[in-house]
Amino acid sequence: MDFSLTEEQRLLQDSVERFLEKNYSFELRRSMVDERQSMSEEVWKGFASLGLLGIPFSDEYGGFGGGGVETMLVMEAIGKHLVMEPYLSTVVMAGGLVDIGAADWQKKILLPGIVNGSMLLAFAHYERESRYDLGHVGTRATADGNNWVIDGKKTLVMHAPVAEKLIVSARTQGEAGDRDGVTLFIVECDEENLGGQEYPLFDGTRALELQFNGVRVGPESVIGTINGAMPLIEKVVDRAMAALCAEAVGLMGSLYSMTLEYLKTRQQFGVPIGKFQVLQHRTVDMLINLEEARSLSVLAAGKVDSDNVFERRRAVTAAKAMVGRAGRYVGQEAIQLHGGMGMTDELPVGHYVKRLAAIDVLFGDAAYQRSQFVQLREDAAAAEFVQPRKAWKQL
Amino acid sequence: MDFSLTEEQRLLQDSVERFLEKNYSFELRRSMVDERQSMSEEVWKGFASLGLLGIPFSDEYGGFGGGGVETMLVMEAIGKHLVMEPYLSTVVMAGGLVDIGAADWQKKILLPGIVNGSMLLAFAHYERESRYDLGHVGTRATADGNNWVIDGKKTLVMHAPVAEKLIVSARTQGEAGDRDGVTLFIVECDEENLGGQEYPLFDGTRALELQFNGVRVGPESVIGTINGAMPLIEKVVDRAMAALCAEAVGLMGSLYSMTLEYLKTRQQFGVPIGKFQVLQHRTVDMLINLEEARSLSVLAAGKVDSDNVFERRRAVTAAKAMVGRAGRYVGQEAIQLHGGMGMTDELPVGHYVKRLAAIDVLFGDAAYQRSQFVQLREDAAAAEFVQPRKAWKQL
Amino acid sequence: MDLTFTPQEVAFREEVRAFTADKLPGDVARKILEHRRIEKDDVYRWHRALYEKGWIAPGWPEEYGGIAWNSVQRHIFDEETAAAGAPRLSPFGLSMIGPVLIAFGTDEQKQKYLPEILSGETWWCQGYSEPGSGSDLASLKTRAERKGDKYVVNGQKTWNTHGQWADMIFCLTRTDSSGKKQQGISMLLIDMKTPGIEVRPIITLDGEREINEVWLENVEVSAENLVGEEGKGWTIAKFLLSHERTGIAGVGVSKRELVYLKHIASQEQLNGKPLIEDPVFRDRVVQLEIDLLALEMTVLRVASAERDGKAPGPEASILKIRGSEIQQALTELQMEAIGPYSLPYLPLSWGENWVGQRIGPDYAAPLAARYFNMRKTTIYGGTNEIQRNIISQQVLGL
Amino acid sequence: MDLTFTPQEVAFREEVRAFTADKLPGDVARKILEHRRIEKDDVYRWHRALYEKGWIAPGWPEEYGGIAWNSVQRHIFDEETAAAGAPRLSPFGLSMIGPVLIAFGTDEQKQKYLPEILSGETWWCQGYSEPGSGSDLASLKTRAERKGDKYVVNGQKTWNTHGQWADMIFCLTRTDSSGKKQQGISMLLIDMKTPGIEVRPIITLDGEREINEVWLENVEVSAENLVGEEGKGWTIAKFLLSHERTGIAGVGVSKRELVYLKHIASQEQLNGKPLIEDPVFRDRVVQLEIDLLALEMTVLRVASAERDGKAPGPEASILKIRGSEIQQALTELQMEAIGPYSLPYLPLSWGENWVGQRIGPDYAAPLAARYFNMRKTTIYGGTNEIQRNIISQQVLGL
Repeated sequence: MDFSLTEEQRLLQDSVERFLEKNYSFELRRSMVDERQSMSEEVWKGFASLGLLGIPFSDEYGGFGGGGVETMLVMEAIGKHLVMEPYLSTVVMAGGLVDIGAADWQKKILLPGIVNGSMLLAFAHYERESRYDLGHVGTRATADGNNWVIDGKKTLVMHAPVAEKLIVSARTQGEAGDRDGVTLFIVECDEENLGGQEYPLFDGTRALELQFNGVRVGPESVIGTINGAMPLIEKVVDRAMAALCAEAVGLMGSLYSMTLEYLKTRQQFGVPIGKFQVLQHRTVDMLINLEEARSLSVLAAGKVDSDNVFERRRAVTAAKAMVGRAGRYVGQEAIQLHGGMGMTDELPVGHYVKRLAAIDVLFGDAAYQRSQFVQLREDAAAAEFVQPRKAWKQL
Repeated sequence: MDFSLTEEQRLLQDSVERFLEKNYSFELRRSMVDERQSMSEEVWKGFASLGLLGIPFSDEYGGFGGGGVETMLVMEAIGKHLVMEPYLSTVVMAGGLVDIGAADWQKKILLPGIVNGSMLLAFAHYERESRYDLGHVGTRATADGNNWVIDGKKTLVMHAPVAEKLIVSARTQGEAGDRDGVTLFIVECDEENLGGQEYPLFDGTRALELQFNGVRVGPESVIGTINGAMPLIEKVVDRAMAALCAEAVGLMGSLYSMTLEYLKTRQQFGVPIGKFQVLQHRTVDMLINLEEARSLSVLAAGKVDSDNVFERRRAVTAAKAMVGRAGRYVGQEAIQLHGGMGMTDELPVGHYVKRLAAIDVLFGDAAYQRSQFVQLREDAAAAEFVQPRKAWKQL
Repeated sequence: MDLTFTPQEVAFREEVRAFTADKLPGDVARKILEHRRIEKDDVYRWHRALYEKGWIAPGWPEEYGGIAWNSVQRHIFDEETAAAGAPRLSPFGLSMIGPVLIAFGTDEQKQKYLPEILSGETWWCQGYSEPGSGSDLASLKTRAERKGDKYVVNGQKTWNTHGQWADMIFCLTRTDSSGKKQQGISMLLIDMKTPGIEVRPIITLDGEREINEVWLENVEVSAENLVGEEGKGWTIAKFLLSHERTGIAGVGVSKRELVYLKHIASQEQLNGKPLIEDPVFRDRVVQLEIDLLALEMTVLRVASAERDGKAPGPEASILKIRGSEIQQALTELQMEAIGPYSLPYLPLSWGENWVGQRIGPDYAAPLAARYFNMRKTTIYGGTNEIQRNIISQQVLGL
Repeated sequence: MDLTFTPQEVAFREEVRAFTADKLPGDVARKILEHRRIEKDDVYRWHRALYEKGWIAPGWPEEYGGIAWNSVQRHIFDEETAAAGAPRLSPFGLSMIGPVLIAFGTDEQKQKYLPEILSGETWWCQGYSEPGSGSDLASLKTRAERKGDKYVVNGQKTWNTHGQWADMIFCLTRTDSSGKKQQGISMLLIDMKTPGIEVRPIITLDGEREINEVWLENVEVSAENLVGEEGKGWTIAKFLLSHERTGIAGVGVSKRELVYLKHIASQEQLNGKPLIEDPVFRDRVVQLEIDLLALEMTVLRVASAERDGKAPGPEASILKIRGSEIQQALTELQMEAIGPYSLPYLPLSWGENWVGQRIGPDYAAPLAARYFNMRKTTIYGGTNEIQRNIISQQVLGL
């Protein structure tokens, strides 16, 4: 049991932090949102030169060979500075699917481009009726000789407006909701039979609604095994959730610091408002929530690469549930303690709060995660759940 | 819509309050608990002479002809002074069953004794497996000619140690859990085939476990219609719940006052602790909880006599759920704000808190009441529950 | 005690309901019910309908054009109109400066301003808070210097709601800074078109413009526009703030939003069943419904006491606290109910004339923005922290 | 970073588990697991078992009989022994006065007292709080007057835990009242059998005797029993309070209680199904389980930092706050789980030798009393309000 970072990890943490401190101001972000941009090419280049885009991949493909902890360090910094770059979509999710699921020859084509920043990808998975159910895939891929023809709609595809390629989940067997029968395909965004509508999310992230009208792809487009994509998707979504938890910890940390600073400077009734005991105790509770979220974010980062599915899912769902609850508390209190100023678009506070709220929704809110936390216990350890460690009755 | 009390109600309120102020000290109560007493004969006589024991009954039987509001006024005072007398068991529950369900000739025998204080009754209903389900009656009454033979066990029969007679629910048809098939019998406590074990509850109330080993009663012992007692029981339990809500408001009011007084007198760091803003705000939240509970207690009192079952149950379950939540908040905060002193048996605080905790459990805790609140909506107004007042889609 | 409505009250409810069904413009109701963007004209049309009916000023004495409804009637009116989707009337004329002028104004001021407040011809806004004076309002710094028969005003006001719609502003200014901060405050009535006034929008975190900064630079105001005595403005300010509380619990609106929440939760699916049937979600809805029922009963208790002649006291602070908390909880649950479709942010789609596609169900679009916007309710009108201070001092005596 | 336990840690856990299975008396474990009443001898037997193994004082330097476990090992030890039902050791000797004597005591004091603390021959209690000095401890008034080579002590201490079991008390006294209240405080070690000491029980709201008042009337104490310098007791008192925090999060105990909660909820029936399958109840259990997991990870983070040489800081206050809140929430849910059978109050049935009938299920009897008793956790050891003040000042700098 060791929570300390390796020297290499500490260097990574420092270099991301220094880079963002210098190159990613709130004003830059604001102007990107105003100009409907998903990202900054310059920042992305910087990420590439720092090696961040290769974090999860092996050095064979130019990667860093990192895992959950390295991703956590990057994502926490991304949260701290409210960075909008498509790191989650391209590196963690699409890159992760390729890294875990693709054949070697596919990796050789795709990963180096991700690592050097020249290739952006997005993961098109959720559909209108999915809510948070990962298995609810209705989009169909029909075999036509060696080829596949994809028909259906995908929703809320984050960062897709800047992507060159998509990884798309489609049903090659069974019905929407079945765990089996889902296959992943890689699809070029400039496909003729692919329609889309672009829009922003409330946190500024840009997304697409996608319509596949008989998009034809070859057999080389399949990632992983046919009909067997679900375990792969679940694993990568767990990585994404752990990454979002780390981002949320970064966001909460900034909100906590901003609020503390505000309490020390804002004067009312002749004193800094931080002198009022009620505001002190509530700021303490912000800190406690932050530390609780951090503890479970660390746990998720440490367990997300585990081969033990029970352990992995338990850590990730617990962390995401905690981040949902704690994030809401910290966000709401940050606004309240800033008073009217907290309500303005001008201050960063509200923007951090919006990103936190978006994170709660992504891949399932706190209540959903708690239901999954139970589910997995029932699936994996029914006996342990209802039986005490001691056989109480006999004592 | 009128919340003001009538002149008669105000006089009732004043007279109970004055009587208890003078005759019911915390020390008297403590000595009763220490001496394993359920009640004080003197106080009960006083109740009789004030007319309190006849509140719900018509003047034909010497009663006051009152309803939910009058009962609320008495019960709130009972709560305020932490009175242990068997008012709920004898007057509200057993008396209520007789009042609503019994034949005239039975009322003439039973009610005057209740009203003048000479007759004490208890209601034996719950059983080991009931939890909070009123319909879970497994005790059986078997017909034997004109007579009935009762077999089974009853649990947590409050105030039964001082009762002369019991009203007992027994199954004359069907299986435990069926709504139909329950009948009420009146049984003398000195029946030979009736065994019991006496014990206190944590709030000092004394109760019995009862065992009916073939208790034989005549046809004149039946209260109300055979097999059809459930609506009657439900109505009287709703009265009991509304009464307990009023008692809880009295208890919370006293806890609030004691805490406020303590904050004004207890000195630490050279000032009364009431000068600390955190304690101020938490006391405000105690007051808010008290007022919310009071509002719904008033609603329950106003609706408990309604013929509209939906309206009645909605008000009573809402009030009981609120009293559970608010009572827990007020009780826990009262202890916390009293610090170590709040943990002692010496101060009344803890005793008030224990009675509040007992009230939460009686007839179903807050979570159970909320589930009933939904249930009744589903039963009575399924359409209204899921349909908005406006047909939103069409707009 | 009788918790049923009297026949007169039932009849009054019917009358309000019939009137509202007849006169509330359908497009306005639709905007309110679906949380779409509201324009001044939307509020104005409803204002005019009430004015023409003679129902515009239930809080005013009849001699000034008010109508003598008791507080239970006002509750019924609020509930019925809110349920039908009536917009909130602008409170600055009707609930704030109107009652102030009736109590403190000169005859000339009354004659000049009151009729146009009633008719809606003159639209008011408020100039209270300043960047440095929020909870500590009395520390305000906007100066008004007397020069002959005029005041010259310099300073900056903030948290000015809908100043872009207003013709007039009532403004707290400092005419004397020598004494205690509560002294030397004076209230002036200022035409928004006076040279030197600039209204600058403050965009809130939902991306909307509801509030403004108002900058005043050498703004000349006739001394006739002083309300009450010079230097006695703090008394007037406090009088006004106590009037601001009417209907502050927002029970009518919250009841409407609770129904809407259930509507949404009956449409959304979780695990193949309507979300409203999910026991955990439903339990939270029921908790909120019970809280709202308690708030409504508390409002009615206070209203009933007021009708019987008791002055509204600091319990208004309790109504403000719980009312705002419940409003926020409703927006939270609405947002949770729609799940991922709270994410798309298409503000144009909340306005009129939107012809584009929506992302997700129709009702989803404005709910996240509304959630963010409603965070204001625990801040404005005296933060909930200030409300708790008030109760602590005035009720608890701590 | 590696969140799996090292092979050494796993081996250590196995060793602790095997030892506990072997040496923890079964009747004691049963009392703890079922929340029955604990006597001094129950604690003493476990104390002796650890003493004989050499595991009694992991916080002490090895030269004084301690054992050099790092903080992760201590966490493992706490978790394993708690899960098995080990009683909490008396902290007054091992965690409080022992470390104080090691840091501040004379050689004579160390030689005299430390060995008997380790062996359990001498049992200690504390004399800190007074009726007028709770959160404001430094305002204490118990006087100690120097007369020759003795002090004469007069005053009253309260919230004295298990003084009825103790041989010795360490007592904060005032030897000088001329300066600031933090000055002039001195710590004395007093034999509980000294004439003039009276221990009066304080019955708590669960009806049990766990705490006492200690009255001191002309109690004569040898000046040799002064710890450190006269008048410097406040420094020692603060040192001691910081040591009191070890294991304050109570993770091991809470994990055991969570399992017990699930056990109860799997036995109790609601609507014909085990209560644990009720989605609403289960959601609350899961919330608590996640909170506890977060607390455990926070403890391990702090422990890991301590092992790496960082001093324990004010984050101990966070552990105290959340640890106590979670302990209370567990008792609440346990009490709720048993429904109406929380009501019967039969304290005799929690003791040994009860042969009577129980009311309701076996596990029900002590749960309500435990719920009431555990309200103390947010009060003792510095109330949670004081903890928040500490964090506010020392971490937040407000």
